[in-house]
Amino acid sequence: MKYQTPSTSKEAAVLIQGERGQAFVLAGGTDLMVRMKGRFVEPDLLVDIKQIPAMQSIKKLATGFRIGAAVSAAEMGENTSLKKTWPGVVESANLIGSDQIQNRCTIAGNLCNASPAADAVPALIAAGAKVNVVGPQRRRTVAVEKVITGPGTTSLRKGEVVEAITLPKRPPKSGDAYLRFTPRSEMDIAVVGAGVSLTLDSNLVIKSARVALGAVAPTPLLVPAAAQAIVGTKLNKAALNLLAQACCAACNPIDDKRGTIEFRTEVAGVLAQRAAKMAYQRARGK
Amino acid sequence: MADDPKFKNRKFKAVGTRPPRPDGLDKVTGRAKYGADTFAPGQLVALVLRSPHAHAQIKRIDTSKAEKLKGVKAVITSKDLPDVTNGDRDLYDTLENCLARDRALYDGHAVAAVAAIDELTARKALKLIRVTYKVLPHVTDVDAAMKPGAPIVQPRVYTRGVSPKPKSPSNVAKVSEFGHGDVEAGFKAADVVVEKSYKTEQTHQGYIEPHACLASVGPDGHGELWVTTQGHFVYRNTCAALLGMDVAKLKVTASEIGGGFGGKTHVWMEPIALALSRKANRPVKLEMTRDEVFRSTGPTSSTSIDVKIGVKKNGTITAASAELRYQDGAFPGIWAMLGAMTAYACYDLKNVKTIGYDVLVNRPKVAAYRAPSAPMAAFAVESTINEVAAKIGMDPVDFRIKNAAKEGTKSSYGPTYGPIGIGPTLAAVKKHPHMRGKLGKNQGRGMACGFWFNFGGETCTDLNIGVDGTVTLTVGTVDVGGARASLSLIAAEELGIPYERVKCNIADTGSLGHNHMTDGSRGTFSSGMSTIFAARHAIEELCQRAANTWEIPVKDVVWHEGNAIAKGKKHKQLQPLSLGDLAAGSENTGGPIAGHSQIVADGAGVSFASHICDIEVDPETSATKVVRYTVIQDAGKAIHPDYVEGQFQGGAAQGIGWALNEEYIYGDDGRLQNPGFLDYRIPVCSDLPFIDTQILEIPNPNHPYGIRGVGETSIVPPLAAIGNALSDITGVRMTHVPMSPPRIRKAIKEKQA
Amino acid sequence: MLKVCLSGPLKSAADGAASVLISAATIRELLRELVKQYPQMQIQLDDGIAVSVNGDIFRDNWSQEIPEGAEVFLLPRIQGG
Amino acid sequence: MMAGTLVSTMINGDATEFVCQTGETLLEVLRNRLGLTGSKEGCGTGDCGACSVTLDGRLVCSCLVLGVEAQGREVGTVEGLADGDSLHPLQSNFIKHAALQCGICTPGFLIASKALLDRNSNPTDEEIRFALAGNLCRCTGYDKIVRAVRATATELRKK
Repeated sequence: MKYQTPSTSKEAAVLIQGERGQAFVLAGGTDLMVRMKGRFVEPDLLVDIKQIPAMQSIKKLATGFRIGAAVSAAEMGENTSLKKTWPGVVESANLIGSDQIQNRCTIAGNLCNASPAADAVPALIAAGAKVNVVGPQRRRTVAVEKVITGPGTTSLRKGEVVEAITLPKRPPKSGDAYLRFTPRSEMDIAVVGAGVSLTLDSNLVIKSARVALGAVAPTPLLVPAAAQAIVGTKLNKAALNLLAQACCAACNPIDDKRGTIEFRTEVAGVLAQRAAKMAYQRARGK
Repeated sequence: MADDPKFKNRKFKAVGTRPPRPDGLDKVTGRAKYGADTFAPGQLVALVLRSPHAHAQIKRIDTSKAEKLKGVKAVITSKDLPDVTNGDRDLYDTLENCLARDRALYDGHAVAAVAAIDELTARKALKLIRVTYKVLPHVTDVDAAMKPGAPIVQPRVYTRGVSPKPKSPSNVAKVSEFGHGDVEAGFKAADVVVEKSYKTEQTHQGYIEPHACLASVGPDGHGELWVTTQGHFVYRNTCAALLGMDVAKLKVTASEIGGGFGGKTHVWMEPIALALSRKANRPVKLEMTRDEVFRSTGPTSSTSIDVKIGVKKNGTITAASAELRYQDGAFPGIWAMLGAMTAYACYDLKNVKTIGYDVLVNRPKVAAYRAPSAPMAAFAVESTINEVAAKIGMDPVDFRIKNAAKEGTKSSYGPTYGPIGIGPTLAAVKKHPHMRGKLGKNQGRGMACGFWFNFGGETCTDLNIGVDGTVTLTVGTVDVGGARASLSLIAAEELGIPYERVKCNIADTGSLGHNHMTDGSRGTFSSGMSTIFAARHAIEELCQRAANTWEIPVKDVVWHEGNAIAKGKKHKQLQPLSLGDLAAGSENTGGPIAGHSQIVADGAGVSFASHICDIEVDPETSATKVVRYTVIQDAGKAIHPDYVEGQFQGGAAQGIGWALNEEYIYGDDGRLQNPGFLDYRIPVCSDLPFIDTQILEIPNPNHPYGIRGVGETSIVPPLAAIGNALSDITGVRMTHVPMSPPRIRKAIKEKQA
Repeated sequence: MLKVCLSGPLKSAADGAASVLISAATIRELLRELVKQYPQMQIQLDDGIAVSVNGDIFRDNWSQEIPEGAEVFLLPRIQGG
Repeated sequence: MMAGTLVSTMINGDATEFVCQTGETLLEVLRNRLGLTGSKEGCGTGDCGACSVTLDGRLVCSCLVLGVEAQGREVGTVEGLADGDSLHPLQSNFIKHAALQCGICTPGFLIASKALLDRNSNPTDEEIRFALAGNLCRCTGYDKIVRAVRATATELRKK
């Protein structure tokens, strides 16, 4: 197995494209190394992206935030500006694994691992995040919800590497939240995850919203019907009920070792309601 | 006198204090050496090839390509472990479990093994071994395995415990019936009869240290084994028997042990390491991965239990019965039998009957797990006890107190109890502030009782006095949780010297007589008793040396608080001789001074506990959180209270994990789906509250210090305590463990529907 | 004469008898006599056994004396964790 | 084919060089190549924390770090906790409060506890519990571990 530490994104992309065997990007490694340990993958090439300057930092830009692909979830939690603007996104990243995992794992890795249960992904989808992808020839930008195509598969082509994830500029009176259900208080994979991001008008009526769910379908879901249920409301009980109904209707989960169809479907509605309430309170500045 | 095991109600100086443990520094600095922490010159790395099938005939194993790979030094299959068990069924089962012979009996069953110069090469070699399987139908559920037409797991197993002897093989390996009186008459006399059925899923001990060993055997038949185990003497005997070695020529050293809880009482892969080493004539290191630990070592049974209890309106139980079906994995065990013996042990019953069915399935061979089989039976019985109490409108604690066993009660498994602690633990529950504590929103409270037998067994101990008067205590029971501190306290107590003057070592098998394992809560009970006797023998010798020094008859010498004292007025000019004085002069009074003890430590005292639990349940998601937990248990005598509390807390935590989230999940293909700590969910730090403890001391009359043993009972009550707390808050009786959020949710909805 | 109570699989080895009368002064004698009367019992003894004498359980010490009139229970040998 | 990679790193403050295969984890390097067996493998998948070390001061599972990634970086293990013959207060308090039984998880807990106290000198019990959630202990029920960490925090604040 070869191990390379390129210093630019393009170099990384070229290395991966040039590899005839199995090539993997190594960011935090918290998923990849587990798969290697279990011999589910046996890479011929690992491209460690942690020495690429463009991937190493969180930047606050006029257009929003740019989070480098090699930035750990812990670093996101330590960035007060990011945390203040996108508390739900940061919470979702900070729910991934233990402190030990937090210091290594990245949201780009969480996305590219393409698990239906990835914690950061519903929060990113709700936030309207975009992914900056670098290929050997060209760069492109793609909406985060377009990346995962199925369990373990993405729309990225061979040689394409995620360089950064961007979050849009936040209008005033905006808030987001992410909640997940796990049997234990820590260290579990989400049985259900729900992310909500919303913006209020001056009368505290929800002007726009995005709702996303995790672990209830082959891919994390954007649920426009759920957003519609609460837009134009002050999140009254009726709106919340419609939100839950829309979320439950969007669920297409499986029975597995982590949960049942019935349980996931019901709890998706509950968590979406709670996340919406949290996001709403945050948008009000509370 | 020296070997008198009777309790004498003595006053203690050292025993009952909390000094630092002697192995503490090594363990906080990373110096302590566990199973995987030792290396030998020229050692090879071994890996095991395991069956991916739940049940399959092994038609052919072709190892030729693997053998030819450069760097591979040995490849073995069952052909390299010939059957030398002389018809001993248990040994043969162990042999077959270590390395499959004609059939793979469960997902993870070892099929072949390699030893190579490094892990990379060993891994390549494993891939080159070709096994031709014919997949057979399998069964993993205990109830399914008992149904007619179920795939037969072991064609050589005919049901034992029934007459006449059956004519065809069966998955029911053993039927065990216990009890007394006439239950049918008892149920007729009852005002209320409650019948309930329960299921519990399979759990694993979940010790953090995977199995690991370093084996070294030469063509001359001599060998050494360094291994993490609860009983290196037992491992030695088993391994020697399976490999056809002389017991004396196999020296086994117990490493520090990273948790066992029963899982390291059986050999799993050590014979493979020894066989590889013998074939390669090189030392061989074999470590299991966590995946292998879950798939290929011995978890506890999954069960299916029916309980029936009849009661008078005044709260007297008139009859109680239970049918307990426990799976043993692919090899016969005694697990349902233990369930049947323990189920009603807490109660004083005129009419009681339990029947245990030990059932074979295509899962790993079941092993002991802390008070093996008792938690599941207690879950079923203690849940039903609450239901019965509710039916007659009686407080569940009062109901238990009314029916609790006491001294003179004929136990449900046979013998009459001596002084026991169930009544006192229940009285302590009544008085405990936890029972009066205010419950928060969405919180419920439950309590339950538990029983475990405890036992002793073969024990051998040396006590050697150094020239400076310090004492080396050499024991043969592995220290799993602080026993060296406790045993040093006992030696210090008996000799009348400070704790700091004693050093306790665990001997290898070449340095001490045979010792049974550290299991059955026997470590401190048995080695404690043996240490007392070894110390008393040393005192006899010390008195003789004092007599020699003083040139007086030994009958005039007594030992008192670390000194030899000459009795009587005629010797009043003789100053006491301390242990240090006598040690310094030993060269000229007869040479080295030592005490020795070789005993069967029988007469272990039965153990009871009562637990109280508060749980919070999210009304919308059924997420659970244990918010307060109290353990009350009879220790007999707490030698080192810190480590007694530690056992109480650890057992409770394991029981809480079992109750709420831990379970083996098998797919339809018969393969284990969650062989890792991510999805086999043992409690993490943020899942648990502080676990309060109350130690009761009802002395065991058969131990000089009154010790009963404390390791196991604490895992027995939590399943039912949590079930009862859940029932308190949700109004639903949970009958399937683990009581995970999806199961609670489902039960609540079914009740609402 | 001692009344020896049997349970579990031991009972079936004694043709279903809940107790048998045996003349014995020690556990060793007791076991010897039992096998003489019920040869099936040997399998159970090989599987492992414990003897309760007046409530005290003996697993290994077969030299233990049994007082006349004692309550004697033959139990299967158990395992612990 | 077997050519390894030479890695220069600092371990517990000492400049250290080793050669390893690219697929080897930092845990394997520490244990098998450098003889630092204080870090334990309980799972190999980042779920138990027994292999916890610090990498440039950050708490990580060494089973999820490649040996080659240690190039030019600083690694801290349990072997480097004590200062000469004086134990780190966490070490003394783990012994004093009987915060270990079998002890296999202890090195990982010590490293994780130190990482917590380095960034939060006065953690609440809940903060302690969540900070240690990545370290599994099967013996103690965590009770005495949390007490030992709390006692250490108090002791260190007094200094």
